[in-house]
Amino acid sequence: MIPNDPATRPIDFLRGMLIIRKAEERLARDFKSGSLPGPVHLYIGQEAVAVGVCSQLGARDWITSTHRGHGHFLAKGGDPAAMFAEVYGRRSGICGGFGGSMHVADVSKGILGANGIVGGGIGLATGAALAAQLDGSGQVGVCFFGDGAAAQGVLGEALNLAALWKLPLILICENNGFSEFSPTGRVIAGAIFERAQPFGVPARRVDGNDVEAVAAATADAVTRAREGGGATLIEAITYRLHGHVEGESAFLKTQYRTGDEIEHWRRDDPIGRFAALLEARGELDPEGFELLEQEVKKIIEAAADSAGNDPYPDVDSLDAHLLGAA
Amino acid sequence: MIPNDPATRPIDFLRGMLIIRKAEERLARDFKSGSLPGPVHLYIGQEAVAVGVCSQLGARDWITSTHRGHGHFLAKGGDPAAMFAEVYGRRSGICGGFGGSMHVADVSKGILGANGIVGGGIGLATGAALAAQLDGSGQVGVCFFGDGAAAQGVLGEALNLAALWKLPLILICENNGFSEFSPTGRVIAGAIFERAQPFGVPARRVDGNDVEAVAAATADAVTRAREGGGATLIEAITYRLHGHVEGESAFLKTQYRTGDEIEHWRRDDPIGRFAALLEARGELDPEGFELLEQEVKKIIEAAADSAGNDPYPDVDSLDAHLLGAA
Amino acid sequence: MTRKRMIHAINDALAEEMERDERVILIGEDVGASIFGDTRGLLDRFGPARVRDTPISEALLGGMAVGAAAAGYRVVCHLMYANFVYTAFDAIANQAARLRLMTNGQIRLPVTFIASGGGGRSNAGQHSDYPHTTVAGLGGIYVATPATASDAKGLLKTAIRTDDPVFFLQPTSRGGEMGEVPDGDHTVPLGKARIVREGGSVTIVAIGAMLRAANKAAEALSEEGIDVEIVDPRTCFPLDENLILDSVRKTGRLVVVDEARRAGSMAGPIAALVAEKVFDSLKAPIVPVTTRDLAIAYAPPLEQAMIPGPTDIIEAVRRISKESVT
Amino acid sequence: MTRKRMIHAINDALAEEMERDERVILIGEDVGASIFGDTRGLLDRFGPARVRDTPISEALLGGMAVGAAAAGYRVVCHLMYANFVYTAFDAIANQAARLRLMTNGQIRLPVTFIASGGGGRSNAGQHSDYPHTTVAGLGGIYVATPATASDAKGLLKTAIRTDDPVFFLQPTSRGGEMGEVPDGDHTVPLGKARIVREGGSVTIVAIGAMLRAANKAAEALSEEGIDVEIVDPRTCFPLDENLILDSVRKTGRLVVVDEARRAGSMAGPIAALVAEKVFDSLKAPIVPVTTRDLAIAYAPPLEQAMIPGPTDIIEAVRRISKESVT
Ligand SMILES: Cc1ncc(C[n+]2csc(CCOP(=O)(O)OP(=O)(O)O)c2C)c(N)n1
Ligand SMILES: Cc1ncc(C[n+]2csc(CCOP(=O)(O)OP(=O)(O)O)c2C)c(N)n1
Ligand SMILES: [Mg+2]
Ligand SMILES: [Mg+2]
Repeated sequence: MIPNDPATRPIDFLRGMLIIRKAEERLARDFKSGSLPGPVHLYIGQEAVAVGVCSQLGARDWITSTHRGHGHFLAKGGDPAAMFAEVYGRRSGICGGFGGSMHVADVSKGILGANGIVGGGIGLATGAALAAQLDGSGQVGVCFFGDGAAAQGVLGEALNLAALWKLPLILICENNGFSEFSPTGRVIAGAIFERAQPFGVPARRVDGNDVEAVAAATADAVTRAREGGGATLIEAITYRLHGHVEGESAFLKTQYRTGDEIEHWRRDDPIGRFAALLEARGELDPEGFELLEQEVKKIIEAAADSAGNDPYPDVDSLDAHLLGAA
Repeated sequence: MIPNDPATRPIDFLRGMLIIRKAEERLARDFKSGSLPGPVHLYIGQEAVAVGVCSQLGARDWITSTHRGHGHFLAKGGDPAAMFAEVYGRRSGICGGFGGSMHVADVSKGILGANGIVGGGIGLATGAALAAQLDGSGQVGVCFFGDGAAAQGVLGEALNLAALWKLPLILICENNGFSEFSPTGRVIAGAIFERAQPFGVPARRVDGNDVEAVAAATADAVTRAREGGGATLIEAITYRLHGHVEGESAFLKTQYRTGDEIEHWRRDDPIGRFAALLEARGELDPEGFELLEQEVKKIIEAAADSAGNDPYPDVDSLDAHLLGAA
Repeated sequence: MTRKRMIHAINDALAEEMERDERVILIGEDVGASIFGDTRGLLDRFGPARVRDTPISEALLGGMAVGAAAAGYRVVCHLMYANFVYTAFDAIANQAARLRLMTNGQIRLPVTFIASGGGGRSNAGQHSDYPHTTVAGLGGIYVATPATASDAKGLLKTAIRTDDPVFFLQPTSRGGEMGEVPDGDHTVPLGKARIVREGGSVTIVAIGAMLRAANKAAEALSEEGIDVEIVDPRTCFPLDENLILDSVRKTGRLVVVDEARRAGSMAGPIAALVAEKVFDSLKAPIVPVTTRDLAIAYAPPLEQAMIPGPTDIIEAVRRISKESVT
Repeated sequence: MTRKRMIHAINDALAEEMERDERVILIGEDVGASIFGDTRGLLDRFGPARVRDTPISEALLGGMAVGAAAAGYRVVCHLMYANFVYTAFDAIANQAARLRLMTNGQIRLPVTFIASGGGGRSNAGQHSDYPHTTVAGLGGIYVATPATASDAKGLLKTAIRTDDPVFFLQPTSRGGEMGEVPDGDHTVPLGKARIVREGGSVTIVAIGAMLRAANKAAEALSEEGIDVEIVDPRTCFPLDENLILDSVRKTGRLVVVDEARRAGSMAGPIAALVAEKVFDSLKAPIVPVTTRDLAIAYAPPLEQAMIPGPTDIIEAVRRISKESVT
C-alpha cells in the first residue's frame, strides 16, 4: 500500500505517514469503544521513522519489528485491511487471527513480523541479514527496536557478530523517549548510537521526526550494506504521543510525563511538520494536504470497516499448527 | 593462603603467583595420570591477573569467577587443600565434592564461585555490587571473565545498569587470546575495553602479565568504587599457556595456534618476568626465587596429597539439598 | 478476614515483608508504575534504594537477583509476563536452581521470581504462557501457583522468607478477582496443598487459574449427583504428594486440570505420582484437561477454545464417573 | 550396514544433508574445531560461508537461526552442552516454538538445534542436564532423543529436512559408542517410536542415554524369566502414542526410564498418556526410574548414584512383576 522505492516522492512520504496515522487513530477509537480483543501499542508520532526507513527498501528486503509494529507493517507495504482484520482477530487477518496486533507479519512483503518480546527482532534480523549475505542478492535485514530494547544484551551480541561477519544488517533504534513508563535516561546510560562505535559499526543519530533525514540516513546504510560494507546503527529521535499501551490511564496511578512535554512534541508532529515544509517549498498547498488526508482516511476507514465485518476463525483451524498432525 | 592486602609486598605477589602455578602444575599431572574425575581448565600463564586484582581486595569484597577459576579462588584466599579435594571430588572439598573444578566457591572468603556458564558470573557480580551498595559498606563486586565471554550480551546489560546505578562493580576481562579454539579476533570485534566507553564507564587495558600493573589498575578501580564513583572495566592482556581444557590434544584434530606463538608468550611468563624484575631491582636473589618456588611447591604438593587421601562424599549427603526435605 | 482483589493481596504481601525485613528488595521493569498493580505504591513507600525500576535486561536481572541474594539480601525479582522467564532463563536454570547443591549449601538464595502467566486476555502467543513445569523441572526452585487472593498473599510472604529460590506465578486473568484474605501475618507454607472442596466420587486437581473453572464444574456436577473433591496443590514443586494421594485413595478417580500445554502440564507428574503410589485405589482412567500443545492464539474464539473451561472439566469428570456406576 | 560411533553417525548425517541441499548451514561456537567431534571436518569440506564458528552469544544464535530459517535457509544451530539451551532459551521458547502459529504458517522454521546432554562424565551441575521435556513443553518444537548411532543419523537427517524446529539432544556419555548404521540415505521419521526388544511381561520405555541401561536390565531380567519389552520413543515430542499404548496393552505393565530429573522427566507425560488411554490394560503401578530432583553432583559416587542404572531398572521391573504372578 505504501510504496517502497528509493525514488519515493515527497508526497509519497506524506501519504505513507498519513496512512499509518489514520490507521492508528482508528485503532485508538476502536480501543475506546471496546471493540479490540487485546492490547494495542500505537505508533502515533513516530511515523516518519517507519516511512523514512522503508522508503529505501525493496520488497525483498527483510524487516523485523516490535510490539509497536503497525507502522512498520504498513510502511513496508502491508495491507491495511489485512492488518485491521488481524488486530480484530478475524480469519481474514494477515495471520488468520492467530497473532494479533503484536504479531502482524507478511512474509511476502519481507515483514518477518511484529514481536512481543522486547529485543526479539534483533536476532531475527541478524539471521535474515545472514541469509541475505549467503544469497549474495544485495538484500538487507532491517531491525526496528526501541530505546528500551537497547538495554537487551542481544543488541551487543548482534553488533559484535554483524561487525565480524560484515552482515548487511541495519539497526534502527527508535528512541521515543520512553521504555514503558520509564523515561529513557533512567534506563539507558549514554547515547545509544555510540554503542556501535567500539565494534567498528558506523552509527549516527537523526531527527526521527524528519522523514527526509531518516530516509537519507537509511539510504547511506542501505548502500553500504548492499555493497558489502556491513552493518549500520541509526538512532532516530522521536516521541510517542499516545500511551505505552492504549488505555494505560485506566490502570496507571502515577504520571510519567507532563502535558507540557507532550504539547511540545505535538508541535513537532512529523506529519504536520512535513506538510508545512512541503507548503513552504511550494510542493503542496493547504487544500492539497486536506484532500490527501481525507482521501487516506476514507480508504483506511473502509478497510477497517470491512475487516470488522469479517468472521472469526474456526476453532478447527488450530489443528493445522499441531506438530506431527499432518 | 594468598594475602589480600593493598599493601602487598612484591614478594607476596611472587608467592601468590607461584601458589597458583604449582597448584595448576599438579592438576596437570593429575589429569595426565587419569586421577581427575572431570574436566579441568588451567590458568597457567594468567596468574598475574588473579594475584594483581585480588591483592587489592579485602576478605569481604566479592568475586565471581569462570570455568578457569582455580587462580581466582586461590588468589582471593581460598584454601589449596580444600580446592584440591573439591577437584578430586572428595567430601573435604570446599563444596563437599558437589561442585568440582568449575564450581569452587568459598563464600566466607567472598568467593561466589567459579562458573561453568560463560558470562554467568557477570550477573552475579552485579548483584553482589548492588548488595554492597545497599550495605553502604564500601565493599566491591569483582567479576573475572574471559575475552570470549565479552561476546555475551549480559556484559552490555551490566555496563548499562552499573553506569545508571553507579554500582561498585569491577569487571576484569582476562583476554588470554582465545575463546576455546577461536583466536579472539575471530569472535570479538574491536577492543573489549572500549565497549565501556559509550556507557560512561571508565575502562583501560593493562599488560595482564605484569602483576604490578594489574594491581595498580585495580587499585584505581577499587578506590573509585569504594568512593561511590561507580564501575570500571579493566582488560588485562595475557595468554593461556595450556590448552583450553586439559587433554584437548587427544580430541582436537586441528591446530588453532602455533608452537612459536606459545614460545613467544612463554618468554613473557608473568612469574619468570616478575622474578627477573625483582632481581634487577635487587629485591630478590636467584637462590631466593628457587627457595621460594621449592617452598611453595612443597606446601602445594602436601595439600594435594592429603586431599587425595580424603574419602568421597556419602550418597546420603545428596538428601540435604532436596527442596522441602528438611 | 478482608475481601480483597488478588493483586492487592500480593501488594500487601510485598509491603508487609518489606516492612518486616529491611533486607527485602524489589527489582524489575517499571515496578514503580506497576503494569499489573501488584507492586504499586512500594517505590513511594520504601524508596528507590529498595524498589528499583530496571532497564529491560532480563538476563541480567536474573543473575543480579542471584548475586544480591548470595551477598545477603532477600530479593524479589519481578519478571512481569511469565514468558519473560524465558528471557531470564539462563540465570534461573543454570544459577538459581543449582548454586545450593554445587556449593554444598554455602550459597542459599532467598530469591522470589514473580511473574504473571496464562491466557484469557488475547495477549497472544508471547504473553500467555503458564510455565510452572518449565521451572519445576529444574529441581532447585519452589514453584508456587496461587489460585486465590488468600493463598497468593500467604504463599508470597512465605516465599520471601524462604532461603531458597521460589517462582511465584500469578494468574494474569485473575488479578482482579476478589477473595477473603485472613488479617494479620498470614502465611501459607510452601509444599502444602489444600482441599478446596470435599467430595467422595472424583478428585480434581486444579492448578492456579484453573481453580475457578474447577469450582464451577463441581457446582454443576453436584447437581448431577457427582460429588467432586477439589485439590489445589498451591505449590507445584515440590508437590504435596500425600494430600493428593489421600484424596485419590478416597475417590479412586482423578482429573488434572492445568492451563499449561499438555506436554508441559502437571497432568504428567501428578498422573505419574498417582499411577505409581496408589494404583490399587484407581477405579478409572486418569483424565488430563489441559491446553493443546500449541502457542496460545489471539482471536478470542480460538483462545477460549484452547484454554480449559468448566465444560471441559465436566466432560472429563463425567467420562470417568459413568464407569464408576458399573 | 556399517559399524560406527554415534558421534560419527551424526557427523555423516550433517555432511550428507549439507551435500544434498546447499541451503543447509551450520552455526555454533567452535563447530570448526568441534569439541565433541560431531561437526569435525565440515568447515574444511563446506567452507566458512556455510559452516560458521560464532562468538559465545547463545541468545543471538537462537534468534539468528530463526531469522535465517525464516529467510529461506535450513539452519543447524549447535548449542554444544544442553545447558546452554537455557542461555538461548528466549529465542527457542518465544520465537522458534511460536512463529508458525502466530503467523498462521507464513513462517515455517527449518531449524535444528543440536545439543549434547546428560551426565556420567563428572561435568557437574551446569553441564549435565537432559532438558528434553523443557523443550517439549513448548509445543512447537520436535524433540528427538536418539539412543543409537543409527537413530542419531536417521533422526538428524530427517530433522534437517523438516520445515519445523527440531531439538536434537544427543547423549554426551554415548558419543563414542559403536552401532550398526544402515548405508545409503538412512532417515528415521520424527514421531515414530521403535520396539527395541519384544517381550510380553513388562514394557520399559527408555529415553535416550537410558536405553543402554534398559537393555542391560532386560538381559538380567530375562534370566529371571521376566520377559521385558523395550520401547525407545526416539522422539519425545510429539510422542508416538500408539506404539507405546500398544505395548502396554500387551504387557499391562510399565516402567519409564529417563535420565532427567523426576519433575521434568518423560515419566510424567507417558504415565499420563497410559493412565488415560489404556487404564484397563494396566495390571500394576507405573514405575518411574529417573534422576532425583537435584542438580547433577560432581563426585563420581554421587553422580553414579543419581543417574539411573541397570540395577534401578531391574528393581523397578521386579517390583511390578512380582504382582503379576499373583
Ligand atoms: C523481553 C520483554 N521484556 C519486557 C517486556 C514488556 N515490555 C513491553 S514494551 C516494553 C517497553 C519497550 O520500550 P521500547 O523498546 O523503548 O519500545 P516502545 O514501547 O517505546 O516503542 C516493555 C518493558 C516485553 N514485551 N518483552
Ligand atoms: C553459556 C556457555 N556457552 C558456551 C560454553 C562453552 N565454553 C566453555 S569455555 C568457552 C570459551 C570461553 O572463552 P573465554 O571467555 O575467553 O575464557 P577462557 O576459556 O579463555 O578462559 C566456551 C565457549 C559455556 N561453558 N557456557
Ligand atoms: Mg521507547
Ligand atoms: Mg579467553
